[in-house]
Parts: sequence; C-alpha cells; structure tokens
Amino acid sequence: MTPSRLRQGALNPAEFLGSTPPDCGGTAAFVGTVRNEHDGRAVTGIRYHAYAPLAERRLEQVEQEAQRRFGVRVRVAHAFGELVVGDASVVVVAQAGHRAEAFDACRWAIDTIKQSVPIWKEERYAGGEARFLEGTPIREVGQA
Amino acid sequence: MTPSRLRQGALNPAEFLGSTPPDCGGTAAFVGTVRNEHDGRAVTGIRYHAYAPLAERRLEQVEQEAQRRFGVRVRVAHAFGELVVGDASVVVVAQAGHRAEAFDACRWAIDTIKQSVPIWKEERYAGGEARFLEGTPIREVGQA
Amino acid sequence: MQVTIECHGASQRWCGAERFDLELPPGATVADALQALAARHPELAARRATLAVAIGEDIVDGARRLEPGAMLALIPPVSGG
Amino acid sequence: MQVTIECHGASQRWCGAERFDLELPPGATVADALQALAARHPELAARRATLAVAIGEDIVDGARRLEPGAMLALIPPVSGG
Repeated sequence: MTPSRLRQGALNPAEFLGSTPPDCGGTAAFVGTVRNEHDGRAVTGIRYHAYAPLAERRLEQVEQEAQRRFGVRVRVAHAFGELVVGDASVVVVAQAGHRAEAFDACRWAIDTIKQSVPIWKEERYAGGEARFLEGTPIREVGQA
Repeated sequence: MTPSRLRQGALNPAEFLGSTPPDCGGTAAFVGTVRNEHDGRAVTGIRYHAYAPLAERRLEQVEQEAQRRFGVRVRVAHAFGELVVGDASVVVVAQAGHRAEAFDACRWAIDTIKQSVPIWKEERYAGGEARFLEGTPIREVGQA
Repeated sequence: MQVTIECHGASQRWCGAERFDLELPPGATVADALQALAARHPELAARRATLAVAIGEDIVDGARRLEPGAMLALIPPVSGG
Repeated sequence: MQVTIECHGASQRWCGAERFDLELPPGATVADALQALAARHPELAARRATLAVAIGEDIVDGARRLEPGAMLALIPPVSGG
C-alpha cells in the first residue's frame, strides 16, 4: 500500500530520497520548510489545515499529471497539523532520465500543489496571535 | 571542519538534507545517479576520475558563486571512484527564503559543475568494455 | 431539509464555527446554500467569488442540487506549500 | 630539465600512461610541453584545442614558464555530474 500523501506532523525529506530506479539519472527535489519570518513578522510556527478527502485526491492527481506532462515519476507529500520553524511541510521528488525534465516536473508540481490542493496555513506569531494567510482560489490540477 | 566536497564512493543524499536554517523556506535539491543505459548501450557502472586539487577548489567556488549570484546557501558534493547503477554521483542542495531562488541556484550549480569541475566519467558496459565519455572543454566557474 | 456546513481555513472565522447545520428548502442547490450563508455572514459574502464548495472528493458548482444530510465543505483560497 | 605529466580522463588513453616524465629544454613553457606531447601522441595532437593544463589548483595558459620538476595535469573536456 502506498503511504498517504497527506500526513500529520512534519515530514522527513530523507524518506523520499531512498532509492532511485535504474533508468533514473536525475532526481530533483523540493522541500518547503516553516520560516521564522513572514512580511516582517516573527513566526513561531504554522498550523496546516487540510480538507482531507479532496487534498489526498489532488496530491495524487499532481503525481499523475506530472507523469503525463513530463514523463517523469513524481512523489509528493504534504503535512497537516502543528509545525514549528524548520519543520518540512511539503516534499516533491521528481525522478527522470535527465535533469531538465526532473527540474521542470518538480517545479510544476510544487507550483500546482500551492494552487490546487485544499490546504491552509494558519501562521502563529511571537506575540501569541494567529492568522490564516490570504491564498489563491483553488484550481483544477490540469488548469494552467 | 567542513567535510570534503569530493568524496570516494557513492554519496548519501539524505546527509545533505539534514537541517534547514530558520530563515529558509524552500530547499531545492538535485541528485545525479548512475543510469543503466546510455546511447542505447547497457551500462553497469561508471568510474569517476577527478583531478582532486582543482576539483575541490572548483566545487567550493560553485557554492560561493551561487551564493553571490542568487543570495542562496548552496552545498555541493561529487563522488569519485567506482559507482554502480543507482549510486548517487553528485548532490546539490540550495536553501533559500523562497522557492524560485532555490530552484534557480540549484539548476545553475549543477549546470556549472558539469562544465567547470575536472571530473571524467568512464562508463562500464555489460560486455566488459569501458569508455571515457566525450565532455566539454573546462570553463571558469563564473564564465557564462 | 438540513445540510451540514464544514468550514475550512479562514471560512471558520467568517462563519464563527468549524461545523454547523443549515436549514434549506427541499430542492435547494449549492448556490442557495451559499446565498443563505452570505446573508448571515458578511465576511463570507464579501469573499463569495473566491470561495469553492466541495462535497466528498469533488468540487461542485452552484447548480448542484443538494440531498438532505449533505456535507458541504467550504474551500476558501488555498495557501498550502 | 624534467617535468611530470599527469594524464586525466581520456588523455590517459591518448598518451598510453597515467603519469610519466618529460624532458624539456630549460625555460620551456606549457605550450612547449604540449607541443612535445602532441609530436609523440597524435590522438592528443588532434584534441589540443580542447585540452587545458593545470598546475596545482590553477589552470595555466601556454605562456606559463615551467620550473624543473613541475607537475602538469592534462585536463581534457570534462564530463562530471
């Protein structure tokens, strides 16, 4: 069984870089982590909320559409719940024959995750306040 | 002491993804691995040769120039010696505030490594033959 | 008939709850549900153009007719990554 | 005077050795050394335009005057990654 793409708590990026298939020459990866600052405010952590049934499906669609567009094997995962500064919230790994497709697919996948997966950041600030970030209206995975 | 950037044997990509600084929001990584095929021939492994004094220095220059150009912390490492299919030969990790610079710096660094570092691939084929690949005349790290 | 509204992201703030029931006339659509919510929650009304609605694994459009007991998930602009 | 030639990558094949000594007249330059190698090794001669030479951590140009005992590393087109 494939492990879930939507997971509670910080991700372990190393888990996704385990082994490469023998026809893979280039792996491009992206790891998003919680920063200590946003728009000039000191951030202590982020709570990620997700609408799980659709988020799981959309993450899977990102993998499938990346494969279709770039001919590249892509694995994605996203965290939900409370994360602190330095924690990994999202991982994309693209394994390709050559590096150009690997980079293109990896970048496309993270851009698409940010626009197409029902997940929301609630930032927590040093003073104790919390705030949902402004986002982008959700799009279909294939939509430009 | 910083571990050497030029190392004997396959690299462990997970080693380079350990921790991210608190001001890092996006890490882009590239891992090159030995493929089982090249130009239609079955490859069993690659022996990487390096001219160590200059290779070490050039790898360090790639990190420094990436930092200067993109404002991004970059770590690079390259293997030498005998590698088999699936082994990691090169790792680039770029840690940035945001993903665009991380991707740009990562891609620039791997492209530059391939043109500016005195390392040579000797491919080993299923039949037992071995051959040095055609390469590209070496360039300075800063050279376009 | 009754449906359940599940508020995600900032829509929790706009509606003042994470989940609540909503009474609608029989045959009501997704658009009718949003209209009823907008009438009560001005912050939601102001953002209605950027709000999507999901039922289960699907984003649904305004014309979708609701079953009694349906669970509607409000999907405000997303900010994952 | 004598210098040492260290052959990297395919230049090992062109010269038939990984390392050997080369006798040059006093005051010889990097270009003189390459000329002497090209005269003996036609495969190297054919690729001379794409060949670089390093001494220690530096790529050196043809005008560089050699010290006795210098170690010259031949750097054919690179193929790392």
